Amino acid sequence: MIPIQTQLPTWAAVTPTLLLALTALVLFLVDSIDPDSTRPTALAGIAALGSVSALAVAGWFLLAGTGQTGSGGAIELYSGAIVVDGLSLFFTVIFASVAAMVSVASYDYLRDRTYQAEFYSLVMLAATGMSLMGSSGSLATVFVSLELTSLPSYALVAFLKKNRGSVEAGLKYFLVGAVSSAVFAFGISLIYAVTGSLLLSEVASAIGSAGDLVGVAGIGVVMIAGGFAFKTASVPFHFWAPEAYEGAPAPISAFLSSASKAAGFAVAFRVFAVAFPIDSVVSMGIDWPLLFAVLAVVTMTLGNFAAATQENVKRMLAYSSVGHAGYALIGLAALSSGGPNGSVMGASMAHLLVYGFMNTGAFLFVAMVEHWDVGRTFEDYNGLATQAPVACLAMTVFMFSLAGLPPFGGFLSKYALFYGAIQGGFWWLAAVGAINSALSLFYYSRVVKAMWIEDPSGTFDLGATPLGIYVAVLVAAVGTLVLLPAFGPVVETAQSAATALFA
Amino acid sequence: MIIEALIAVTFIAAMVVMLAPDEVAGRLAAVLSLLPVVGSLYMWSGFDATGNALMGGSVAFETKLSWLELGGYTLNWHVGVDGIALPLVVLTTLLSTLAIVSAWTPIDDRQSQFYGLMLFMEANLLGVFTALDFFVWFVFWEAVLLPMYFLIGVWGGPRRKYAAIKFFVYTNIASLAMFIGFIALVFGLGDSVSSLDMPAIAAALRAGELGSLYGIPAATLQSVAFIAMFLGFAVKVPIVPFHTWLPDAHVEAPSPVSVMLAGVLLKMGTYALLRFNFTMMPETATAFAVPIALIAVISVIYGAMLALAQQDLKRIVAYSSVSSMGYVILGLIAYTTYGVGGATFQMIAHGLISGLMFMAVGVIYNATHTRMVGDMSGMADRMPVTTGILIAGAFGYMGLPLMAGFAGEFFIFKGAFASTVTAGMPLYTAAAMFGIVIVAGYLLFAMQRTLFGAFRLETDYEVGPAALHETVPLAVLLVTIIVLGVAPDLFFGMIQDAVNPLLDFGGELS
Amino acid sequence: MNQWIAIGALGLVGVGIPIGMMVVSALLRPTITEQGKTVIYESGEVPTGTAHVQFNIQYYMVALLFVVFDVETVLIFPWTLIYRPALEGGATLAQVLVPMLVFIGVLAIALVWAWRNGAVEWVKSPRASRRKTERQS
Amino acid sequence: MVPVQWYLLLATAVFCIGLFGILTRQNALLFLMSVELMLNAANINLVAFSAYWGNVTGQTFSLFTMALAAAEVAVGIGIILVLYRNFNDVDVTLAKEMRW
Amino acid sequence: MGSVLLQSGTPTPTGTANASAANASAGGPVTTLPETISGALGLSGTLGDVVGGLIGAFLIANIMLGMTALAGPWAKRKITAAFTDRIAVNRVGPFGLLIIVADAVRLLSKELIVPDGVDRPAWDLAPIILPFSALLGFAVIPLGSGLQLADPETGIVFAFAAASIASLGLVMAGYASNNKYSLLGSLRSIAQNLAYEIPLVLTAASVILFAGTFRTSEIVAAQTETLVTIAGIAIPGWYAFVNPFAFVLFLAANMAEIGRNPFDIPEAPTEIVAGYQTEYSSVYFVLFYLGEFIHIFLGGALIAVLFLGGPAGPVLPGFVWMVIKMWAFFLFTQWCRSAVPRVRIDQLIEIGWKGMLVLSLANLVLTAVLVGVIA
Repeated sequence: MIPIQTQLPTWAAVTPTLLLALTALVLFLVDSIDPDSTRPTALAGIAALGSVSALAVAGWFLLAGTGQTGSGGAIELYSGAIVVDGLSLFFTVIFASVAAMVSVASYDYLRDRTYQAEFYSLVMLAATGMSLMGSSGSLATVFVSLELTSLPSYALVAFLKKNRGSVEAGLKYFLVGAVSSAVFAFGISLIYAVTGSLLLSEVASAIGSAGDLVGVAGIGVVMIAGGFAFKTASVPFHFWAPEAYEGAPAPISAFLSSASKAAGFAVAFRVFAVAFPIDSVVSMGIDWPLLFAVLAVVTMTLGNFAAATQENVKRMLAYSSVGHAGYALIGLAALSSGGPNGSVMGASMAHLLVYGFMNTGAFLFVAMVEHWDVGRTFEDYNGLATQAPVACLAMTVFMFSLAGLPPFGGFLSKYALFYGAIQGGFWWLAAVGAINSALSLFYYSRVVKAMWIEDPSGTFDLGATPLGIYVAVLVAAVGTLVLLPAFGPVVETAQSAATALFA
Repeated sequence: MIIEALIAVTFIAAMVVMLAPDEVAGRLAAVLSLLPVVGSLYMWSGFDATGNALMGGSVAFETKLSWLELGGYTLNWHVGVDGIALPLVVLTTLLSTLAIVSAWTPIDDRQSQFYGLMLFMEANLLGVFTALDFFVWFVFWEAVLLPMYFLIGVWGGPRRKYAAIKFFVYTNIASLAMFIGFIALVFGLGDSVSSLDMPAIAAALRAGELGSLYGIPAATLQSVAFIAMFLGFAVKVPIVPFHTWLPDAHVEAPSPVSVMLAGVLLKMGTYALLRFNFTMMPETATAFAVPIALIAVISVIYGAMLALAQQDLKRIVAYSSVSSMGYVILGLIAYTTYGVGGATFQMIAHGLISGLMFMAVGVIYNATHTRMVGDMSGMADRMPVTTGILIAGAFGYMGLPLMAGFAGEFFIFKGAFASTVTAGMPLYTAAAMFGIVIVAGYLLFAMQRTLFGAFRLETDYEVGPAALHETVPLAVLLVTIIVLGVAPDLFFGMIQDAVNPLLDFGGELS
Repeated sequence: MNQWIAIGALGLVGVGIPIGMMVVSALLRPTITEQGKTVIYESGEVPTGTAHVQFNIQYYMVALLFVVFDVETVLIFPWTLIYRPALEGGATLAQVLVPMLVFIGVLAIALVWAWRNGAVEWVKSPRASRRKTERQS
Repeated sequence: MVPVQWYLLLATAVFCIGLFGILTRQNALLFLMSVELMLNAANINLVAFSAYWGNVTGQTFSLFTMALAAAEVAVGIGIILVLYRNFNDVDVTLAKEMRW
Repeated sequence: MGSVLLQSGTPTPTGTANASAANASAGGPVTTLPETISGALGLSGTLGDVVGGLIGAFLIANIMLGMTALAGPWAKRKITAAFTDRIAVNRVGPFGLLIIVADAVRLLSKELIVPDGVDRPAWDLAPIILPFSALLGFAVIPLGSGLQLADPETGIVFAFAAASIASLGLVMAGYASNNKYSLLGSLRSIAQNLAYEIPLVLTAASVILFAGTFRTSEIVAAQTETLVTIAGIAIPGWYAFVNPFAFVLFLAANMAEIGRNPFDIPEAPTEIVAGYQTEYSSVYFVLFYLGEFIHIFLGGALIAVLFLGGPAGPVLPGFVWMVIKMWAFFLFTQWCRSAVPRVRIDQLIEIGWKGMLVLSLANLVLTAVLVGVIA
C-alpha cells in the first residue's frame, strides 16, 4: 500500500487523537445548546461515532503503514514532541475500541441520570489524553497527556456524587493520582537536570554522559517508573485500583481498568525503550528492567492472591486487573541488551489489546448486573444464567479468557507474552506468570460456577434488557473470540511496532 | 477441507441448538449431529493415507495454512487424519449422536444449552483428533474441558459442583504440566524446528536434535519433559494414582455425559500419549518401560479391585474404565505392532463398550431412579431388552470373543507378550491378564444381583420397558461392537499401517 | 540580577512601612480593657453561631472557573510575547495565529458550556433548580 | 551565581516537606497543598536547570506544570466538596465505606 | 507554536537564560533608579545594588505614601464635596491640607480592639499584605525622569502578579475576623477579583501583542512613535488610541480589580457593614485604607504604562506627567463613586464572566489578527 504521508500532510497523522478531542468538544457544544434536556441517544451516539471513527482512522493508518518501519519510520510532529508510529496507532486502536464500547454501554447506565453530556465528553477527553500518551515523544507531552487522562478520570470515578462509594473511590483515586503525578513531575525534573532536555531521543543520547549525576538520574528514573506504576495500577501504587474500580460507575471501571492501564503502558514502553536505552543505562547501574521485573512479580502475585480472597465480583475484577498489570509489566521487565526486546514488548502490547476487550466486557457485564439490581457478591450471581444465558455466556468467555484458557484470545496473548519472556532468557518471569495464571483460574471460575452451576438463591426480576450494555458486552465477547484466530496480524503489528522503538 | 467443514458444521450446529427453544433442542441436535456422522463415514470411505502422520506418512484430508508467526516459530493451522486418528473421529461422531439421543429422557432442564454444549464438545474433540499442529491441538484440547465442566456442573447429580471443580482443576493442572513440558522440548530443539508442527517436531526429536536448555543437558531435558507430559496425559487417561477425579465425575455426570466422558474424553489421554510421548520420544519411553508397565499393571489390577468394592453401577463401570485404560498403556509401552495397534484398537473398543454400559445404566436409572446394586433386583423381568444389551456389553467388557473388546485385548496381550522392551514384559502381561478375571468377577456379580432373580424395587410407579429412543442407541452400539469384533480389520488395518513406522527407531529394539 | 535586588528592597520597604506604622501606633494608642467591646460586630445583636457560615456554592464555581481560565492566560502570555517578533521573523500568520485560535476556541467552548450550565449564574431561578433536581431523582 | 546543586537540594527539601505533609495530614485540603509543594519542587528544578543548561525547555515546561497543578486542584476541590457533602468532613481517613 | 515552545535550545525572543544573566550585569535597557543612586554614591557590585535598591525603594514607597496621604484624607473629601456641591475640609491649614496630619495622628492613636476569637497571625498579617502588594507593584512602573526601581524582563507580568497578592490579604482578613460580614465581604471581593482578573490580564495581553515585550520601559517606548499627525500636532501612538476598545475594557476591569464604583462590592457599606475590614480599627484600619489607595494609584499607573504612554508627555518632565495620569485615574474613580450606582453582586459576576471575559477574548483575537495583518 502507498504510505500515507505521500497523500496527507504530516499533521494528519494525529487525526485519531484529534477526532477524539473533537468529539469531546462537540459533546460540550451539544450540551450547551440545551443543558436541561437529556438526549441519551444523541449523546451516546456522538460519543460512539467519534470513537469508532477514531478507531477506523487509526486502524486504517496502521494497515497503511503510517509511521512504521516500512514507510519511512515514525512521523515526528513539533520537533519530536509528538510521535506517530506503530506503537501509538496500535494503542489508539485499543483506546478507541474501549471508548466505543463504554460509550455504547453507558447509554443504559446513565439513563435517568444528570450530567450525561459531561460524562461522555469526559470519557472522550480521557481517551484523547490516552491516545496522546501513546504518541508522546517528549517528557513534557508525556506529563501533559498523563494529566489529561487522569483529570477526567478522577471526575468520572466520582461521577455518582450522591453515592458514598463513588465519592470515596474518586477521592482515593485522586489522592494517589495527585501524589504520583507530583512524584512523576519531580522525576521528570531530575531527568531534565541531568540531561538538559525533555525530548526522549535527546535524553537518550545525553543520559549516557550523566557523570557524577548518575545518582540523580537513577532517582529520576525510579520516580518516573513510579508515575507509570500508578497509571498502570502496579505495585506499589496499586492501592487505589480496587477502591476506584469498585466504587466507580461500572462502565468507568471498565474504561479505567482497560484503556487507562493500556495508556500507562503505552507511554511507559516508549519512554523506557527510547529515553533510557538499556545498552547505556544499565551499565551505569540504573537497571530499570530489574526494577520492573521485581514489580511484575510482586504485582501479579499480589493481585492474584488478593483477587482470590474477594467476595465481591467487581472487587475481584479490580484485583485481577492489578494482576494483569503484572503480566503486562513483563513487557518492560524481560528486556536485556541485545535480547529479543521487540517481540516481548510487542507481546505485551498484544496482550493489552486482548485485555482491552475481555476486561472491558467483564466490567460491562458487572454494569449490566448492577443495572438489573442484582447484588454484587458471588452469591448474588448464583443462577444468573437461567435468566440471561447469552450475557452469562459472554461473561464466561471473558472469565476464561482472562484466566488464559485456550479457546479465547487471552490464551494466545498470554502465551505470546510468556514465550517472549522465555525467549529473552527470563524463564523465571514466565514461570511466575504461568503459576499465577493457573491460580487465577480459581477465582475466575468462581464467577462462572456461580452463574451456571449454583442454584439461584432467590428469584430474579431482571426487567427490560439494557440494549446498549448488551450490545457492548456482545461486541467485547466477539472481539475476545475473534482475537484468537486473528491474533497473528495483531501480534505481528505489535512486535514490529515495538521493535521499531529499539532500533 | 472436509475436516474444517466437519468442525465448522458442528460448531454451527452447536450455535443453532444453543439458540433454539428448549422443546425442539434435543431433536434438532440429534438431526444436526448426523451431519458429522455422515461426514466422518465419508472420510472413512475415502481414506487414502499411508503411514503415520507424524512419521512422514501421507496424510488424508490434510490442510496446512500459516496462522501466525511468533518469535521465530510459525503456528500453522494444520489438520489431517491418519490411521490412528480416523477411527477416533468416527468414534467421536457416532458416540456423540447416540449420547444426544440417549439424553432425551434424562435431561429436562435448559435443554438447548445442554445439547449446544454437547455439540460444542464434539466439535472440539474432532479438532483434537485431527490437529497436526501442536498449538491448534492444544487449543482444542483445552476447549474440550469447558463444555465438560458445564455439563457436569449444571446437569449433574447432587455433588456435581465438587465433581465439576475437581475435574476442571485436575485436568487443567495436568494440561499446564504437559504444556510446559512440550514447550521446553521445542525450545530445546532450538533452530532445528521453526514451527510447532507436530510432524516436524517428531522428526527433529527422533533425529536427536535436542540440545541443552538453560544449562539442562539434553538427556535430562528429554526425560523431564517426557515425565511432565506423561503426567499431564496420565490425569486424562486416567492412570492410578491420578484417577480420583474420574469416579466422581462419572457418578455425578448425567448418563449421556458419562458416555462422552468414558467413550471419548479418556481416549484423548491415550491418544495424546501415543502421539507425543510414544511417537516422539521412543528412547525415553523405552527407558522408562519398567515404571510405565508397572503403572499400567497397577491400574489394571487396582481399578478392577476398586470396581469390585463398589455398589453404584456407574462407579463400577467407571473404575473398570481405569482398568481398561491400563491395558491400553500396557499395549503402548510394548512397542510392537500388535501392542500399539491393539492399544489403539482398544481405545475404539473401550469407547464403544463403556459408552454402551453407561448408556444402559442410564436407561435403568431413568426407570428406577437408583443405581445402587442393592436397591434392585430382577430388572430382567421388566426391561428385558435393556438387560440383554447390558449383559452383552458386560461380556464385551470381559473380552468375549467376537466382540470388539476381545479383539482389542487380544491384540494387546499378543503384542505385549512378544515385547522386548524390558525383560519382564511377559510377566507384566500375565499379571495384567489376571485383571480380566476380576473384571469378569465384578461384572457378573453386579449383573447377577441387579438383573436376575425376583423383581424387587421400591417405587410408587410401574417400571416398564425402556422407550424406543432409549433402546435404539444401545442397539446401534451393540451392533457396532459386534461388527468390530467380527471384523476388526475395518479399522485394524489402517491402524497397523499408521503404527508400524513409529516402531522403527534407533534403539536395539524393533 | 540587580533588578531583583531592587524589587526585593521594595518588598522589604513594603513590609517595613506597615510594621513601622504599627509600632508607632502601638506607642501612641491607649489600651483600655473593657468588657463587651471585643464582641464581634453583628449589628449590635449578640453574635450567634459560628462565623464560618455556609455560603453559596457559586463562590466555588467561580473559583474553579477562575483557576482554569487564569492558568490558560499563563499559556497565552508567552504567545503574545513572541507573536510579533515571530511574524517579523518570517513566520506566516497561519503558523502563529491558528494554534492560538484553536486554543482560544477550546476555551470558548468551555466558557459556553459553563455559561449554559449555569456555572457563572449567581442566582438561579427556583424553577430552573427544580428542573435540575427532577432530572436527578 | 548560586551553584546549581543548591537548587537541587532546595527542590529536594521542598519535595520532602510535601511528602511529609502527605504522609501525616488527614485533611484533604492540606493534602492538596502538600501535593502542590511537591509539584513546585519539580518546578524549582526545572527553572534552575533551565538556566543551567541555557535552554527554555525547563521554564516552558514549568508553565505547563503549573497549569496542570491548577487543573488538578480544580478537580480535587470538586471531589473534596462532594466528599464533604457525603461525609460532612474533609478528613480523608473517614471515607471507609468501601467493601459495602 | 509547539515547536517553538518545546524545542530545546532554540532561542526565543525572550532570550535564553544566559542572555538574561548577561542583561543582569548590563542592567537592562534603561538606567534604573538604584543604578543612578549607586552611581552617585560611587558604589558598585552587590553592595551598590543593595544600597541603591534600598534607597530607591524607600524613595518610591514614600512618593506613593505621600500621594496616598494627599488622596485619602483630603482629595477624596474635596472631590466628593465638589460633586455634591459642598465645601469639604477647609479649616486646618491651607485648603485644609493639614487635615492629613491631623487624621494621621488621630487614626494612629486610636485604640486597637482585638475582637473575640480572631485568628491571630492571619488577622495581623492581612493589613501588612495589602499595602505590601500594592507597593511591590510599583517596583517595575516607570515613573518617568529615571524614577524606575527595576526593569526586569517580566515587568508587566510582575506588576499584575504583585497586585494580585492583595486578594490573599483580603481573604485572610475576612476569614480571620470571626465575623460573618467580614467573611462574606472577603468572599465577595475574591469572587470579584477572580472574575475581573482574567479580562484584565487578557486585555493587557492584547497590548503586549503590539509591543512584543513585557518590559515596561519597552512598552512605554513602543508608544512614543507618532500615530498620525493632525494639523501639525503629532498624536503619539498610545495604545489607548491604537486600541481604544482594549482601553475601555481595561479601564472597566481595572475599576473592578481595585474595587471602586460601580464595582465596590467588597465593602459595600450599605450591604455588609464594611466587608472584610469590619473588625479592624486603629492602625490596622489605616493600613487597609492605605493599601486600597495605593492600589488605585497602581491601577492608574498600569493604565498609564499600558495605554497612555507612561510618563511621556509634552513640555513637562516625565514624572509630572505620570503623576497627572495617575491622578486623572484617581479622579475618575472618585467621579464614578459619586456618579455611578453600584451593581448588584450577581450582576457583577455575570458582567464579569459573560460580558468582560467574552469581550476580552474577542479583543485578543481581533488584536492578534490586526497585528498579524499589519506586520
